[in-house]
Amino acid sequence: MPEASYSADEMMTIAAARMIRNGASLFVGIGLPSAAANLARLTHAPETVLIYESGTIGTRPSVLPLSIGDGELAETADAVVSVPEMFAYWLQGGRIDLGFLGAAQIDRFANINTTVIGEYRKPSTRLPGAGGAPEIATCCKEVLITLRHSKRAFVNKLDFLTSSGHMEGGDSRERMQLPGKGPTAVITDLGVLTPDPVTRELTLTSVHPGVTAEKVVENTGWPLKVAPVVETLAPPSENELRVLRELNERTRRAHTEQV
Amino acid sequence: MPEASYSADEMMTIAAARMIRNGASLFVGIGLPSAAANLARLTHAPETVLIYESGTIGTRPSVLPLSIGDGELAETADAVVSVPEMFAYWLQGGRIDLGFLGAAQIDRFANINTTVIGEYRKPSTRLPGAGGAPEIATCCKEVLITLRHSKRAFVNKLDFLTSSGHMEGGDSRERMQLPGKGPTAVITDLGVLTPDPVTRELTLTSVHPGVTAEKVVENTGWPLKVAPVVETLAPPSENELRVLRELNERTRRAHTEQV
Amino acid sequence: MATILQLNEAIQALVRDGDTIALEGFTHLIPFAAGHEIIRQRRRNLTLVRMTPDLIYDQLIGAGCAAKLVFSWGGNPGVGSLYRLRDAVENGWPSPLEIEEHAHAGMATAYAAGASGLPFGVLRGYLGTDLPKYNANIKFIECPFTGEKLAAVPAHRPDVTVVHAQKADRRGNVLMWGVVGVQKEAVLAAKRSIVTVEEVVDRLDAPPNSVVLPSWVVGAVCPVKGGAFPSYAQGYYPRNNAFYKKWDGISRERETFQKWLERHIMGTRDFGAFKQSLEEATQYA
Amino acid sequence: MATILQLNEAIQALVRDGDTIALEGFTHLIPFAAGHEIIRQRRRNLTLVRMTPDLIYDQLIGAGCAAKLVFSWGGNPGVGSLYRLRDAVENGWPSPLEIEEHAHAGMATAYAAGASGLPFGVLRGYLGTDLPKYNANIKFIECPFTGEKLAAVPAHRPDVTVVHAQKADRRGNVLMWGVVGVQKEAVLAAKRSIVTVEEVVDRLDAPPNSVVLPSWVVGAVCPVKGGAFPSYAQGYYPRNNAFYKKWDGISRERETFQKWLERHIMGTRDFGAFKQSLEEATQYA
Repeated sequence: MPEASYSADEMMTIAAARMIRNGASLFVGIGLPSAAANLARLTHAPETVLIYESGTIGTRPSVLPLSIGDGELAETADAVVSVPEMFAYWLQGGRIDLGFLGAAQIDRFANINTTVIGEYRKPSTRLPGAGGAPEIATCCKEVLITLRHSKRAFVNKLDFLTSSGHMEGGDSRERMQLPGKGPTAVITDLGVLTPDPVTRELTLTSVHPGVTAEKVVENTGWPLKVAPVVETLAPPSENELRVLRELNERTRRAHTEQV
Repeated sequence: MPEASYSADEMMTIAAARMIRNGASLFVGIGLPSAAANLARLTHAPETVLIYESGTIGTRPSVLPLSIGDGELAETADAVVSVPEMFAYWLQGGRIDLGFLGAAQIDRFANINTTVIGEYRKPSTRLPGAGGAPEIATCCKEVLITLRHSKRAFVNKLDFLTSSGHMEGGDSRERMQLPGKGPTAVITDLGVLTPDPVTRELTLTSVHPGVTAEKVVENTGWPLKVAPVVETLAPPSENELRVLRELNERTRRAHTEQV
Repeated sequence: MATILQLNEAIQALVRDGDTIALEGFTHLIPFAAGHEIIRQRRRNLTLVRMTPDLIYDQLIGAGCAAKLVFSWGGNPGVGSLYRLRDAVENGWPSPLEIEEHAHAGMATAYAAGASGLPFGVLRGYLGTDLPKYNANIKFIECPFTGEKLAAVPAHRPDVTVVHAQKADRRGNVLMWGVVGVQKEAVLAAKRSIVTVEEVVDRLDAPPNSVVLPSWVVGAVCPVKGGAFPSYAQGYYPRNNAFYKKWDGISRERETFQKWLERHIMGTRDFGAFKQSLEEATQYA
Repeated sequence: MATILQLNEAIQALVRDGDTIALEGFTHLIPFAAGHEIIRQRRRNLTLVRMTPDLIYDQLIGAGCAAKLVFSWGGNPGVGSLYRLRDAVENGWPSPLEIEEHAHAGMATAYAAGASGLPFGVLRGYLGTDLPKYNANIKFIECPFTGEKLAAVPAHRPDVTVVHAQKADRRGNVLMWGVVGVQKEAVLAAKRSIVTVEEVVDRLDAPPNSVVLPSWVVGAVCPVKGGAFPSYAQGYYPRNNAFYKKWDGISRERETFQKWLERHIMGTRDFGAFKQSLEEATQYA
């Protein structure tokens, strides 16, 4: 398959999907995380348990939900619980293997901001806010983050810390007694960053086909650490690409019925 | 109807049933409270909402349940909730008009004991314990207590305070910030005691037909206060007695199927 | 016992200027008809409580009903921003909007605490985040047994909660199913409540352990067919995702929003007329 | 993912001497078959946690399996005393039994806290009662917002929870309905879990919002038809009230209890054989 036959966003989604272990329970946010999680379920990880904060557990939507509580999520779920139960018994209960988050800003220790750009009280851009993210970030056993790579997003200092990653690095997360082990990978449209095992600083460990480490460093707002050996990920397989595109096409059709 | 045509227990149940206002929500314990509540529902108070701690709300059993969670309670209920929800949202939530408790011992301020006779660590009789009673006694807007009158039950000092009545009397219950207003009547097989509006000490205010105030005083383990005018309650009506006996007979038959 | 009322009567009777009000429904069963009626009746200075403000609070805020917003995620789900909310926060238009910002877990805990008659709720949350810096209603306490640090939030106790459900019976018992969100908690936490329903039926036929609000904990029940549009009512109609996308254009500028508000909400008698006017606008667009 | 096992295998694999174990079921769906199997396998020094010990713990205590009991109401419902429990508390027979005594609200709160991953739970309870004098696991805390005094109890975190349910599917997803008590909380609070079920079916066909335990939060699922006898399974068989009454006579004296235990539990292979032996005893009584 020629290189130009897929987009950087597709590669990002596919790279994220590949990180999902079959059988894992996944707490999924809307957008890229939802696309990656469903792609995984429709390819190599059919036993993945998808959980949305609306209370739907073990859901199997045929199209990507536009909202976190679309009807199909409830119709195809193993169980539908109330939102307080979802946050208390399921997320806080420590039952979720993997949380999957997006972000507007991320720092070198994978702390994220989805609240405001600028000053909190006089924002230049008001973002949607926390939603379920702070407790997904702390209570899931492990967290994946996906967002597009840019200096605006990968910042030296967050304007607002919405959800805790590895805090100030090192053992600062453990000292704060946050239950889960925090972000284990950040998947972007350029490559994958993983926290250094000791300092917890995000380090470039793999790039997408055709992307150079230099390009990733250029698009990061702090002096990005680069692993001695940076792997290049395999390009999307035909099957991955076909399943993702069919999913996106089904989704597009489903969400544009006439008002 | 001649006087001897009903028992003291029947009169007690009927007197208790008469205190239930139509439309009230009732948190009901097993035994006498359950009999009185169902009698009320089958006579003057058809809109009474019966709630059992098993999670059944608005239940309409045809026979008295032997246990607090009999199947018929669930089958005939408006809603069946989990036990944590029952105690949190419904009882503690302050939604219940009237709690209805039995007791092994009661003191002059309507505090009750259902835990032990004798020393807690070396009991002469181990009773079942608290169950739902402590929070029924504190969280319902109002509480009725029914038990048979005797010096063994109406004691000068409880062996164990399981559920709070008016504590040490006066405003001691309010000072403790207990949410409900506490016991408003104690219905026995001899008559009815109500707390003095100021001191909160239980006072004999009415007797069953044929019972004298002296007899009630004799059967009470402290010097019982007697109201200046003690009313005599009306004897059971033909209808009350018929409905109660039919209920008891249906119950007896239902609970003695062969093992 | 719930009274079965027309929606305008219920809003008239139960929602007052200055009230703290929660219109809940987590994506599903959002009580849009009730929100519109509050706009029509020109309630002012409301404190709006809701996990996801969604279009319903964007409309109430843009219409000038709100003085304060208590929330945890303020976007147009799957689409983008809530421009009326942003305009109020960023520019104070049409009037300044105070915000009290939580995470979902904190909001859910606060509703559950309210339903439970507790003054506060405890959660393993907010640790390490900047939210407590800007919200005095997030504190930290210690477990009296282990010494662990946990977050605490005061209970939500709205003056009025409004939710939408699928069915009520003629006595006012309410049944809902599907994504049930925090609706039950929000109703039980409130001093007064209004439930709009798709239909009033003779018998609920509720399955065992389903989400039922008995009549005696509900204030008013109002039949409003389609009353959750453009959100959805499972078993009745799907979410109108196209309208959610269209809202992006309607709400982005003050002028287009105001024209939409005047024509479709202020210019209509009730929710049926609103939907008809929306249909006509689409037909002749 | 839950493994579908025979009950004796599951008890063998998941219940160990010295465990803290919760066999829950509020009147309904009490896992008697599992309790008998624990007796047959001679587990010792168990800490038994349960709101209402009921006959199931009376049997376990009388059989010498228990070192401690954590409970909130210890009677034979509608009948009277649990004599084996009383004999253990009052006379240390067959061995001393430590007790930790709560009220129902405290037990329910402790299970919910356990399910919620919190170290403790808060309730408006125990105020004015003597229970905190004898139970160090009841403390009082202050609301950080209002200063109100509230009770706190540590979370229940059993090593094993065992419950009975109506159905599981072949993947081990569990469905229960009717009086569901604290079963879901007890399973979610536990480190390991066993669910006995009336039947294993191809499809659960669970109604919306019903009480479902997904396979991946359950340890073992064991088909045991009638496994809740003499309690009941809604939709399958009623409570055997007559047996509850009969237990009064069986359990009152050590000798009659021991004969019953030897003959019907120790002398039988499994729960099917137990019920057959009980039937025969009744026939020829």
